[in-house]
Amino acid sequence: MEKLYASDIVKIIDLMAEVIIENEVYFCELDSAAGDGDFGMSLAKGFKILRSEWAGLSKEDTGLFLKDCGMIITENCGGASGPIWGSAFRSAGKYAEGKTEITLEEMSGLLQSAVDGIQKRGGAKLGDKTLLDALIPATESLKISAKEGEDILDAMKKSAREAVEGAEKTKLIVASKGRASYLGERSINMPDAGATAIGIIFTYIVNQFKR
Amino acid sequence: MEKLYASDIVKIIDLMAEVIIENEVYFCELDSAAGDGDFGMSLAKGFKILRSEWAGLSKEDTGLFLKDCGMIITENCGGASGPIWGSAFRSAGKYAEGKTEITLEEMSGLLQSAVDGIQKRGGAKLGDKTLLDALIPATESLKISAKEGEDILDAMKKSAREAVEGAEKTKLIVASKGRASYLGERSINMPDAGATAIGIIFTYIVNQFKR
Amino acid sequence: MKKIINRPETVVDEMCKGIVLAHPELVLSEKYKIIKRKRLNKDKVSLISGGGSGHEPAHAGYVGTGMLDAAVCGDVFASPSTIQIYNAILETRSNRGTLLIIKNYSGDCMNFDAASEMAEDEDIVVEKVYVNDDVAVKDSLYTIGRRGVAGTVFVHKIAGAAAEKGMDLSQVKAVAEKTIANVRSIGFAFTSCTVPAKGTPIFTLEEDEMEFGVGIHGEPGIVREKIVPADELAEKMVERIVKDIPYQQGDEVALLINGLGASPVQELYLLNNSVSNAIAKRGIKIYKTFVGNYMTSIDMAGASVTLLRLDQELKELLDEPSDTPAIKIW
Amino acid sequence: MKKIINRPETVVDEMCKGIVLAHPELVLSEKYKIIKRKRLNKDKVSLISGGGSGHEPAHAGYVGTGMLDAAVCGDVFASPSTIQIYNAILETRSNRGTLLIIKNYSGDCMNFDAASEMAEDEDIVVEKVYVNDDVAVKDSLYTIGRRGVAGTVFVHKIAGAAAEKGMDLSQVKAVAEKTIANVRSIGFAFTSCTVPAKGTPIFTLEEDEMEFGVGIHGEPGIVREKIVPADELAEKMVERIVKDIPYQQGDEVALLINGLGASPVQELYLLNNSVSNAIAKRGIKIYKTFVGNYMTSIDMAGASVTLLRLDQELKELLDEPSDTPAIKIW
Ligand SMILES: Nc1ncnc2c1ncn2[C@@H]1O[C@H](COP(=O)(O)OP(=O)(O)O)[C@@H](O)[C@H]1O
Ligand SMILES: Nc1ncnc2c1ncn2[C@@H]1O[C@H](COP(=O)(O)OP(=O)(O)O)[C@@H](O)[C@H]1O
Ligand SMILES: [Mg+2]
Ligand SMILES: [Mg+2]
Ligand SMILES: [Mg+2]
Ligand SMILES: [Mg+2]
Repeated sequence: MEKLYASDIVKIIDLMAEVIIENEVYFCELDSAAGDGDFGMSLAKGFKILRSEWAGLSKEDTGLFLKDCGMIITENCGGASGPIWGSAFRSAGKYAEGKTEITLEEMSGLLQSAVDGIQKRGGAKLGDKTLLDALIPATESLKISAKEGEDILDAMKKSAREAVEGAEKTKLIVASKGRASYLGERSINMPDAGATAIGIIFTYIVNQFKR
Repeated sequence: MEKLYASDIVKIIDLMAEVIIENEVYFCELDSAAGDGDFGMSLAKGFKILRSEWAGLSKEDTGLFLKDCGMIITENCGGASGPIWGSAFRSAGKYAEGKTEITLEEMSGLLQSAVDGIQKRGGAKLGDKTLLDALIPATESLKISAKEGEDILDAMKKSAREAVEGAEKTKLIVASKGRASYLGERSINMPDAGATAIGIIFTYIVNQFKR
Repeated sequence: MKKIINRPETVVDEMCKGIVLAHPELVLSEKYKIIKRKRLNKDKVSLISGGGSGHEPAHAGYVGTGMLDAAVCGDVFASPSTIQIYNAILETRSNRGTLLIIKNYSGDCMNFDAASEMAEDEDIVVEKVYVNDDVAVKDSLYTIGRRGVAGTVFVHKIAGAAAEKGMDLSQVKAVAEKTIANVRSIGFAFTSCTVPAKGTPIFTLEEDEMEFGVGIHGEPGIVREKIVPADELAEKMVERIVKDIPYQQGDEVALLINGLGASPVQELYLLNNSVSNAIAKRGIKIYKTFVGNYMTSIDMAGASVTLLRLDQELKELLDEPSDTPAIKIW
Repeated sequence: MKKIINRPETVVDEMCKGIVLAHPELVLSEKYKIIKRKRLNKDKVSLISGGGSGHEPAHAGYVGTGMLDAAVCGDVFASPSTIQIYNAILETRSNRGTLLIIKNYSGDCMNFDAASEMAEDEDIVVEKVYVNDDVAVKDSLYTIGRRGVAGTVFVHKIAGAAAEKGMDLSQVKAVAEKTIANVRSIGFAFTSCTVPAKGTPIFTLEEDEMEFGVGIHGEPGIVREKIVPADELAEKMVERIVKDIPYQQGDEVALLINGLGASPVQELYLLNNSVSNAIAKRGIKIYKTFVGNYMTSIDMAGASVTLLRLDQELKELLDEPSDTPAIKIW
């Protein structure tokens, strides 16, 4: 596959909502180990509303679509997840403004914009034991694949594996952002909930995505 | 044995304090089934203080001795037990005023006075599922033994058995006095804590008493 | 048992000290565990309440301007002794007589009665009222009668206001009795409480069970049943209460949603929403609402609902200022 | 999970309704879960706080004369959204600007910050303070820093008094920051709390264990250890607090003994006795004490201790009248 059309992106976000809603309880459990146990709920809440407003979203312009998603997520996701996921979507939406199809290179740029949005809002960086520890490696992987001219689906698969690995590595980090940071040394051996979720979401998308 | 001397009565009350203090937790458990679980504590509290003030009590005049005990119990036993046991002792003390020895007949009169004191204070009668359901049969038994001219120790043993049986029978009664009364029908099959305690105390005394 | 204590034996003493440390307008008579106002007014009727400890903030939390003059603290769930109560009467003696507000339990009644007899021997005029607001208990000639629970707080408030306004002992007693005649409560428990000296719960409930009609001493309730949602629970409770005294459309009530100790404020406010709806549905108007831990059962999870039917006089007295640790109105 | 609720999804909505039903001087904007004063004063600085629900009576319980103008209620333990906070700023807009009192959590900071940016686009002057009183958390350059816990209540009280007195936004912000600089807290838990949506406790402790240094969201504490008696616990906590900012002999403090939700009033007063002794031992004077459930963690058993070091200005502002559901001073 060479490109993703606007309808593919819509499909991907739909899969994303699906896996987030399905994993509401599990994501809460992940957040219980070192956080306050509400991550799944906070995240699912926004994506449930996203789905209920699905019909009314403009789906031709990928940029507009992602921005609209971002607004709904900002308004409805609770906790840290609202601003984090909301700014990711809005920032990605800005990047994709006017686009109706996306190359692999643009895909990596889109993810990079999401990362930038998150960092602008939350001030975290790689190694702070946040979802960035999954999202950044996944983005870097896409960039490399783009340079090497790989197939977009293969690249996405690699990227998802990097996300899972990045999440896995958060076990070794002492958290410094988010609620897990209050645990200090005790946060070691517990993966970050947000990063783990990114791994699960990306994996689900690449496994389920069909044009 | 024909008579109990003042020193015997002192010995008996000492044994009584002993068994009450030893059974503090058990008496609380008895009260848990249908009451509020504090009976052992309330009762033991007064008898512990009685023991700590033991040396200062006048032990020649049985009446004075029992009255003094009654004052300490009234002041220091918590809950319903303070006024009930306190008035029992004070009433018995009044009956025994000036006495330095006690016949079996007087013994039954003394217990009857205790019963009267309790009824005056608390308004309960036989069958209300209170300690009177053990104390009244025990008193009646002493009266019969006195009429038949039995040995005082034998009579006390019989009386203790009556107390135990009376307590046992409280299982069948729906409580109407004290906290167990709030249970209504549900108080059936649970013996009354106070009555059971009387049975245990009397049995302990007759088994341990030696001049 | 997990409790913030040192030793079970010293719980009540240390708690009493903690209360007067937090509320310097109150003072503790350590020997008799009497918590009373620092500044007593000899020219008003003195009001004394008390009972076993474990119901905090009751009763010390209601000592202060517009409510009680003294609270006598017994051991946990055990009536204070006759001597303690007698001394409270002496220490708060006024020129206008003393009213004892007693929760209707055999232990409390016996001790307060005996204490008032002793005080009368000293020529102190003492009157007594017995609060018996718990509709869970069948009131019959053959039992000691209903027990006093959270409704007692309204008696403290209204009698306190009457006394503060300078009413006579007989008048204060009359409004207290009017309050008692119009106040009804019912409670439920999700867990038992644990008496410190015993160290284990008084009863055990399954994960999906509650005790309905529970008292404030861990006495089991009238029936053990499955937990129901808040709205249904509210319906059940309000129904029991309004069945007990006749209500007319438009009647006004004061409502008390009382936590039994371990139920969080969040749930109490949620319950208030359910109960308020159940009351409104019956055409009864809520004049004033209190939500919080007012008459607890140590660390019991659960709550009680109290309705006080109001007339003009009761409304006015309820609105009078009060400045106590647990109720502040001005 | 045993809770007085209907369904986990509606807990916060129904609770908010229950709050305004009990306190008719407050009003609820249902869509954005904003609880605000019915009568707003356009000529004072507006004060807004809020955060996740589950800390009741915080923060809605501090809305009223002398404290906040509005509280924004998020879901249980989840910051309210940017849009909710933005609307609270709009709804309480005054001629003197708005101060946001934010507990220092990444979610809260991000949402309040974003909301204030949106409000500034509408030419509303917004200032922000971040409360970070929990000494359990190491404050370092590499972490988000300390979290805000029960000390927030003092910030509400003091900034609220300053605003009510007519101070400027910059002055109100300054006293709020002075309060933050002088307030320190530490807490412990005997049990975890249970978030309604999750239905099971966040962590599990053995019968003889506690979490020391716990936060107010079920975040585990700094160390899990054996339960110790109240006096020892008080020593540990006071020691941690006074080690954190230098105290001089004779310094005066306001003390808050805060229940985390399921610890009974009895134990909180007992703890107050232990803590007061530990403070007195260090030559520090207690100017005023608060004991109760002020900033809870749903149904967690445990408590926190907060000390606010006072100067003359803070004392005066602390003593100013306030008429809110949870703090009444006059
Ligand atoms: N500053 C931050 N930047 C990026 N991600 C963050 C930041 N803070 C927290 N997160 C992510 O958010 C997740 C927690 O989200 P959530 O549970 O909704 O928030 P909260 O901490 O408010 O309960 C964490 O696992 C982490 O991956
Ligand atoms: N009115 C009464 N007359 C006689 N005995 C009573 C009466 N009420 C209660 N009792 C006895 O007291 C016992 C309970 O004592 P205790 O637990 O100290 O009192 P409380 O009910 O105040 O907790 C009961 O088991 C019963 O035997
Ligand atoms: Mg979380
Ligand atoms: Mg008892
Ligand atoms: Mg008792
Ligand atoms: Mg959260």
